[in-house]
Amino acid sequence: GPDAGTGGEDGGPIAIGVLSDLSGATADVGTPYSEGIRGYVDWLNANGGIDGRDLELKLNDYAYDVARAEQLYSQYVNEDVVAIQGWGTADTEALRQKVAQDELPFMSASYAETLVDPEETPYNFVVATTYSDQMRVALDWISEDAGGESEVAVFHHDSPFGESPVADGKKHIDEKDLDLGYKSYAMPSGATDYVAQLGRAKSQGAEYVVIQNVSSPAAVVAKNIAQQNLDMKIVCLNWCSDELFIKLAGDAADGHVMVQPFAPPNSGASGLEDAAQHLESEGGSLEQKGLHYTQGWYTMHVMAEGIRHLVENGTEVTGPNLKQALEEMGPVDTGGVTQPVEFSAESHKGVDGTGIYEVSDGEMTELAAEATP
Amino acid sequence: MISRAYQHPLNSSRVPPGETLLDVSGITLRFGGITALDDVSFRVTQGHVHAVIGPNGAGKSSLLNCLSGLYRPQQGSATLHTRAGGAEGNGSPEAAPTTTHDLVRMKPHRIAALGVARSFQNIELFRHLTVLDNLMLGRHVRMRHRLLPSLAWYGPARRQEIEHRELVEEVIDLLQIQAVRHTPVGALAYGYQKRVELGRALCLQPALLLLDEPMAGMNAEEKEDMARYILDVHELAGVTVMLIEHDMNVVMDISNRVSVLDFGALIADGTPAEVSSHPDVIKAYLGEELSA
Amino acid sequence: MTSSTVDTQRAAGDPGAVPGRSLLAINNIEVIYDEVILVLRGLSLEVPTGSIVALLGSNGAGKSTTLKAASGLLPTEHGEITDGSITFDGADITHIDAAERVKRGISLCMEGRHVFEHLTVQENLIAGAYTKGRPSKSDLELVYEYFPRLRDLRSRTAGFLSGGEQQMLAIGRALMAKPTLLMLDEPSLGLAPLLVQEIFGYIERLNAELGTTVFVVEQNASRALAIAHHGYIMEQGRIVLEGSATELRDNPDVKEFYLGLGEEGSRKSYRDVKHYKRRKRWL
Amino acid sequence: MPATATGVFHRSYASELRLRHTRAEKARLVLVALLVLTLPFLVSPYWLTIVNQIGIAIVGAIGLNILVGYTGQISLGQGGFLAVGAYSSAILHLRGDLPVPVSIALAVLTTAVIGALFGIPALRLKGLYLAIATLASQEIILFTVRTWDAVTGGTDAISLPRLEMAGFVFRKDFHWYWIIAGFAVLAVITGRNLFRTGLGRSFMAVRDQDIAASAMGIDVTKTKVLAFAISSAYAGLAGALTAHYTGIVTWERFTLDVSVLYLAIIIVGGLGSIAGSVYGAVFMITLPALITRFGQDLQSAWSEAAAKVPAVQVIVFGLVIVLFLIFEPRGLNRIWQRMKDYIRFWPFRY
Amino acid sequence: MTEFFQLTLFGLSNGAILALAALGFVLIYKATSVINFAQGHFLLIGAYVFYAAMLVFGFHWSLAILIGVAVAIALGVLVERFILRPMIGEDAIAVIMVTIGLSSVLGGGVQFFFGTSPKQTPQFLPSGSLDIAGATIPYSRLAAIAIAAVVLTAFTLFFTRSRHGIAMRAVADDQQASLTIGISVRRVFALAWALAAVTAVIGGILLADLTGVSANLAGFGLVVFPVVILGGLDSVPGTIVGGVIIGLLVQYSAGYIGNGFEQVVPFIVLIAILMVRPYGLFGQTRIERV
Ligand SMILES: Nc1ncnc2c1ncn2[C@@H]1O[C@H](COP(=O)(O)OP(=O)(O)OP(=O)(O)O)[C@@H](O)[C@H]1O
Ligand SMILES: Nc1ncnc2c1ncn2[C@@H]1O[C@H](COP(=O)(O)OP(=O)(O)OP(=O)(O)O)[C@@H](O)[C@H]1O
Ligand SMILES: [Mg+2]
Ligand SMILES: [Mg+2]
Repeated sequence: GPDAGTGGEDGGPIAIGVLSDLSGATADVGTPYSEGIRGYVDWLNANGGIDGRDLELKLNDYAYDVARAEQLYSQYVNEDVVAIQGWGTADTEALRQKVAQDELPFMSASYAETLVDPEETPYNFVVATTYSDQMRVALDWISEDAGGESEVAVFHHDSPFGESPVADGKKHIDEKDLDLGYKSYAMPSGATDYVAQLGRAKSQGAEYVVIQNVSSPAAVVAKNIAQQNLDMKIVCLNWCSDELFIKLAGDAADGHVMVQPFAPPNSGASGLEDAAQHLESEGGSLEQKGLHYTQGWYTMHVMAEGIRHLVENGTEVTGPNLKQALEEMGPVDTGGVTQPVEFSAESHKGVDGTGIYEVSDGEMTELAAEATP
Repeated sequence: MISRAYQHPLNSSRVPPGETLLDVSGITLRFGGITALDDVSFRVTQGHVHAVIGPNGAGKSSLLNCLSGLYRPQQGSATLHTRAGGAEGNGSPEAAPTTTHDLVRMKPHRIAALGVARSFQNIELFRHLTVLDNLMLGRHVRMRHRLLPSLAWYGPARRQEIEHRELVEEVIDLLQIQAVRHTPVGALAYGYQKRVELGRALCLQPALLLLDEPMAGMNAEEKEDMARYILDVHELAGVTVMLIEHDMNVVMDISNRVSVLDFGALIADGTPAEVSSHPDVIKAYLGEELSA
Repeated sequence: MTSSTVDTQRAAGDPGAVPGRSLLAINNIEVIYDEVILVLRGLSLEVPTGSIVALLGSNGAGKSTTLKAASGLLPTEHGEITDGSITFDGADITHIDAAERVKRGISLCMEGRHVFEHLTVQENLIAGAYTKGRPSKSDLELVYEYFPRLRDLRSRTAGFLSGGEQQMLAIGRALMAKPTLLMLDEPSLGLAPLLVQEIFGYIERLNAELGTTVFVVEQNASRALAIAHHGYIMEQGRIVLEGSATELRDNPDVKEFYLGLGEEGSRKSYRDVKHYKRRKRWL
Repeated sequence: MPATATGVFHRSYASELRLRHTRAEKARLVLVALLVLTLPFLVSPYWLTIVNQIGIAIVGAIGLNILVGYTGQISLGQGGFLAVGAYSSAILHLRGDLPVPVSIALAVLTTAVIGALFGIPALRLKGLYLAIATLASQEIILFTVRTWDAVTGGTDAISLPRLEMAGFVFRKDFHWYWIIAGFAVLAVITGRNLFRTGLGRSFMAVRDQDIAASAMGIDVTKTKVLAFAISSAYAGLAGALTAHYTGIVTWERFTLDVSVLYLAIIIVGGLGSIAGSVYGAVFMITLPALITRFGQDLQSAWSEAAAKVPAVQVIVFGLVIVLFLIFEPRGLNRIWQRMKDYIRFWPFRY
Repeated sequence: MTEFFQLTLFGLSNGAILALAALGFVLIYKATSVINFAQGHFLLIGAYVFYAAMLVFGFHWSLAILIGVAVAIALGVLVERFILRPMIGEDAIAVIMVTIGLSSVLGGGVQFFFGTSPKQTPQFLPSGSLDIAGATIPYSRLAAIAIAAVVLTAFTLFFTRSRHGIAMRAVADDQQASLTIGISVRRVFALAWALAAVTAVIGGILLADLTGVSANLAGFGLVVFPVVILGGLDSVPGTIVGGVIIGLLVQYSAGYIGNGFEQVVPFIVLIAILMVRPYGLFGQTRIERV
């Protein structure tokens, strides 16, 4: 039967399974993220691997279809991978029991706070600031920006992903006794406008709109705000805090704010250089790929560092050992792309700080580097 | 009964021959502005072949549709008389209590359960099913259908499939369609389909058999065959038949009584001879040439 | 096959067509449905210009299939002509498109009417003139003149007409294309006696007045042979008997099986037919 | 025309009503049984996951085929009914503290009732109008699941413990195989049985000609509602199995795509055929897996264009379905029948 | 009151666009009795071709639209020739499945050429907005209403007046009979598919202007189902009424109820209306006589 993989015989390549959405509902951001993972591994292997051992990616498209993710997961287990890189909420949820049972560390781009407790989900690792922390940071920032009192409307995707930080935000306001009004609005997918929701937000008196959704709908909200001449500032969390939002919203993006744990290409963080050089050597550029590429790159980097820890200590590379290494090896430096990532046996939350940016002249300019809730 | 040794009676009506089986009274049916039937009244006697004739669009099919519950007339009633006992019942029918049912107020499947069976003008068979399945569907109201035994092919579900098959085989034999038993009806030649449709109605063990143009589209030879089957059912099994037919030769030869519709109204009602010399009928339906 | 004698006084409508010459010729065709069911087995017949030809046969003999082969409808039913040829007005049309055949002058009035149920009567007629562009008032008037009842019904939805009315509409629609050859599949099916009489009257008139060649498939053999010049009888995919209408009417087998007449020539009563009736086939 | 066994003579109606007659048919049955029994020992765990997914799909597809293929009521709501089955079994098990077999049985019943309820529009609607109404039921069910926090837990997934029976924990695909295969076989057998009894015949009658069916004494209303109920019961079973097998219930698993997938299964397999449902499930679940494999090969053979591979995979998936249906619109079952006919009648044509 | 007015205006403009997107369905259904599940992907192709012509190749927007239309016609004709024609006479549901497969091919094709990342919207409708009684409505939405009105009126006239329109309806009724009167069923099918593709291009361009050019546009193929059914599958004016009703319903329920209810309200209303009118508001009743 399939148990934790061994990573092949000593000295051989170490296999990692990757579930990517390259053609499904979230392929727009899934593609650069997946390319980042692959780019990192190519770069790593080209530079001697981990003490001479290569990483071998088993990377397949699961088209955001849970059943396909489960099939691929079985395939990876069968192919003796030592860890899994997943992607969205759906596959992360569907596999969290299985990875615990098969003892395979699992990282994904789903940053729900429900995944950071090792008691519940012992093999899930959340590399970036959780959605809830991002929300907390956003609310703190709003409270400060508004000078205390204000009204906040939360526009969220109608799914577990979208709802993930909503309740925690409310709790945060109560706990920190912020003087913020707070209401949430579901964003139906496929809408041509969010004028009705904005109208409700307006009657709420909202001055800030926190968006937990991907870029295209967020850009529509930005355009609607501009067209309606509303006096509202958008605060995007993670998945709409990217170049795409700026590109799609155009002029309407200016002045809005983004909470983004990963440094954008123009930030000059030293950790971006390797990625940029690697892409240039392949005839691309980091500007063109955008920050989700970096996100994939460093998510993979953190996992690779765990493996390096094992290899350097001469420990066999297995799932359980990797879990232990990730918990014990101390902080991973990302060259300023994120705060150092550190897990422990008590918490699988890698980071709790995030950058805050403002859009001005079509660029992300930093407002705060390491905001923590 | 029927000359060959059939065990199952095909006629389920226990109304004694000569008494009224069906009493159509004042039926009026409108579609939007069109009056398809206009205050139509007549009686059908048990044991008769009762023909309904009339020009195209006169409302003949609509009348049958009213009787089988497919159309709901705005006014009027159609009273079917039944006597207790049913097909296999014993005892003298004269003594049995009479019940009446107003067909125009009933759902089609209830009417069928009373033994009113029919065929359709444009062949409405279950095209993808075999002849056998079509005929077995004629037995539907005489069977009990329970879910779990059906799923398990167990007990009553299995037993009744075999029991009812016997009567169906008799009908197959009567209509001489043995060879095509397992053929999907959609693949059958027209004449066979017409026969299967008659068979499906017979499997219901009808108290009243409604036939809508059973011989349309047949040549003389085939009509003879079909006439023979209808006569067998009528003469030998004693089934009362209501028949719509455009071939006057057939109507004259096999019916006991004829009702004539024109523009939805009953313009004549009587024996074939009376009707065929009725001036209104000649004018509206037969034409001069044929009346001779 | 003997060339039939046709009354050449009847003028042909189409100036190109020579009266008496065969307008439609079916040569030895074989038709297969679904790649397995062989329905026509080497069937040949001819329809001379300006004539009325009747095709008789029992159910399932392949009459409708013959008409479908001639009008190019077989492909829509998974049927195909695997052997033989069909010529129309001298040109080979065995494999050309159905719509193209209408343009060349062949119209079929299908069995079972097939009116456009959701269109009004008038729209049905307009659709009938599709190959001629927008129909002129006079074309419509011509049809209304032949079938006055249609005029009253012109804005009614065709699907709700009675059978007879639909049959008139179907013939009227076929006429709108001004065919040289009108093929009718069981035009009397389900019609009241008076109407049958009328419809056959119209067919005769069409032939006489407009010079339309008519090829008619009928079960009502006595009617068909009464107006036809020539007739064919088919069984199981082959022509088994052929001759002028008068010859056929006098043939004892035709009398018995198609005209329902007894040996002595008088009509048998349907009551007298017995179970063990002799079944004769011409095979 | 389906193939009929020739050269077989029956002495009683009972023997004629048996499902299998010829020696070849019996031999095939034995082969299939052997395959079912040995399969989990032969394939890799990866393929076993796929096999289990196929097994569940067979149950759901038979349900849908009963409704669409046999009763003629097009449904785009299968995903919704799967969700009802999954959620009700999960909730009954977790909150109601019922043992899994009981919660599954109750889930089947619940889904049947809800299916019957959503079948009511079928009494008035036909064809595509009905299809869209069932699409509406799909949307309404999923919306209810997402918003009825108190019962379903809202948009969050419900996590279920591993199935444990009599001290044995069903942990692996290998263990689950036996449960799923058992239900799949049961679904096939009950499906076959249903359609050799009067009840199943009445479904087909309603499909072919509902007016004539009512005139023959079939209560069309009751039949349609019953068809919805039975069909949903199978869907409920498939949903409940999915829930316990995967250990996670999330509404994202039951979206419209799933309804469409099930429709694709029965169309590609063959409408109105139990065997077709099986073939369709095998085909439609294996196809993406094969295409993924093909993508892997393509990637290694054509590495410069690796980025294009996902798009190519999507295109290939669509093309296979299109070409398949152009080649044989009546599905895999029909191809199988033709093959059998061909062998039987060879070398004679016609 | 202002809010109501605002919601109404947006509801109307959404309705107009929905009606346009729905029109393609109706055209194809009317002539071929097929529900085209790939309609959303036609919208997608329309938007991407327009995007490519205008932003990648730098044509003027008017030329870009013409290119879009030309590509659409070619696509419609190709689809008819190679996919639908072999299916003539087959069960409608099998044909539906083919269109589902087709949608996969088209979606994959767009991804092949343009990748997965959303594209910048080609701006061609006037920007800025108009204040009416306190409500603010962008010019682009007013333009959408106008374009939709023109296109829909033209099609309504086409079906009732032109002989090709009648021929299309005839083919929908009875393909064989249409052949017997010389209507080339193939040509009518090709025409229907080409016209549907053209309307999809127009709809796609308008939608792209509002929501951006991305794979999500394909989702509109499903969003318009309630519209089509509400109006009646085969009624061109029905799409307008259905579009406006659904457009308004969604806006009102989003504006006054919220909580995502706007996603189900159209469906609930749809079922309610269908229970009273089983063929939608204007759909033609199927004639069933025995
Ligand atoms: N469902 C319906 N809706 C509207 N009108 C109908 C309907 N059914 C029948 N009619 C109309 O009712 C009238 C009578 O039709 P019916 O079919 O009963 O005639 P019929 O006597 O059977 O004629 P035929 O001999 O041609 O079959 C016709 O005018 C017909 O158009
Ligand atoms: N589409 C088809 N597919 C398969 N077989 C067919 C098809 N159409 C007709 N047949 C078969 O071909 C044979 C001839 O049919 P056809 O309709 O030509 O007969 P017909 O002489 O017109 O009979 P009728 O008098 O009943 O109209 C029949 O046995 C029929 O079952
Ligand atoms: Mg009638
Ligand atoms: Mg025929």
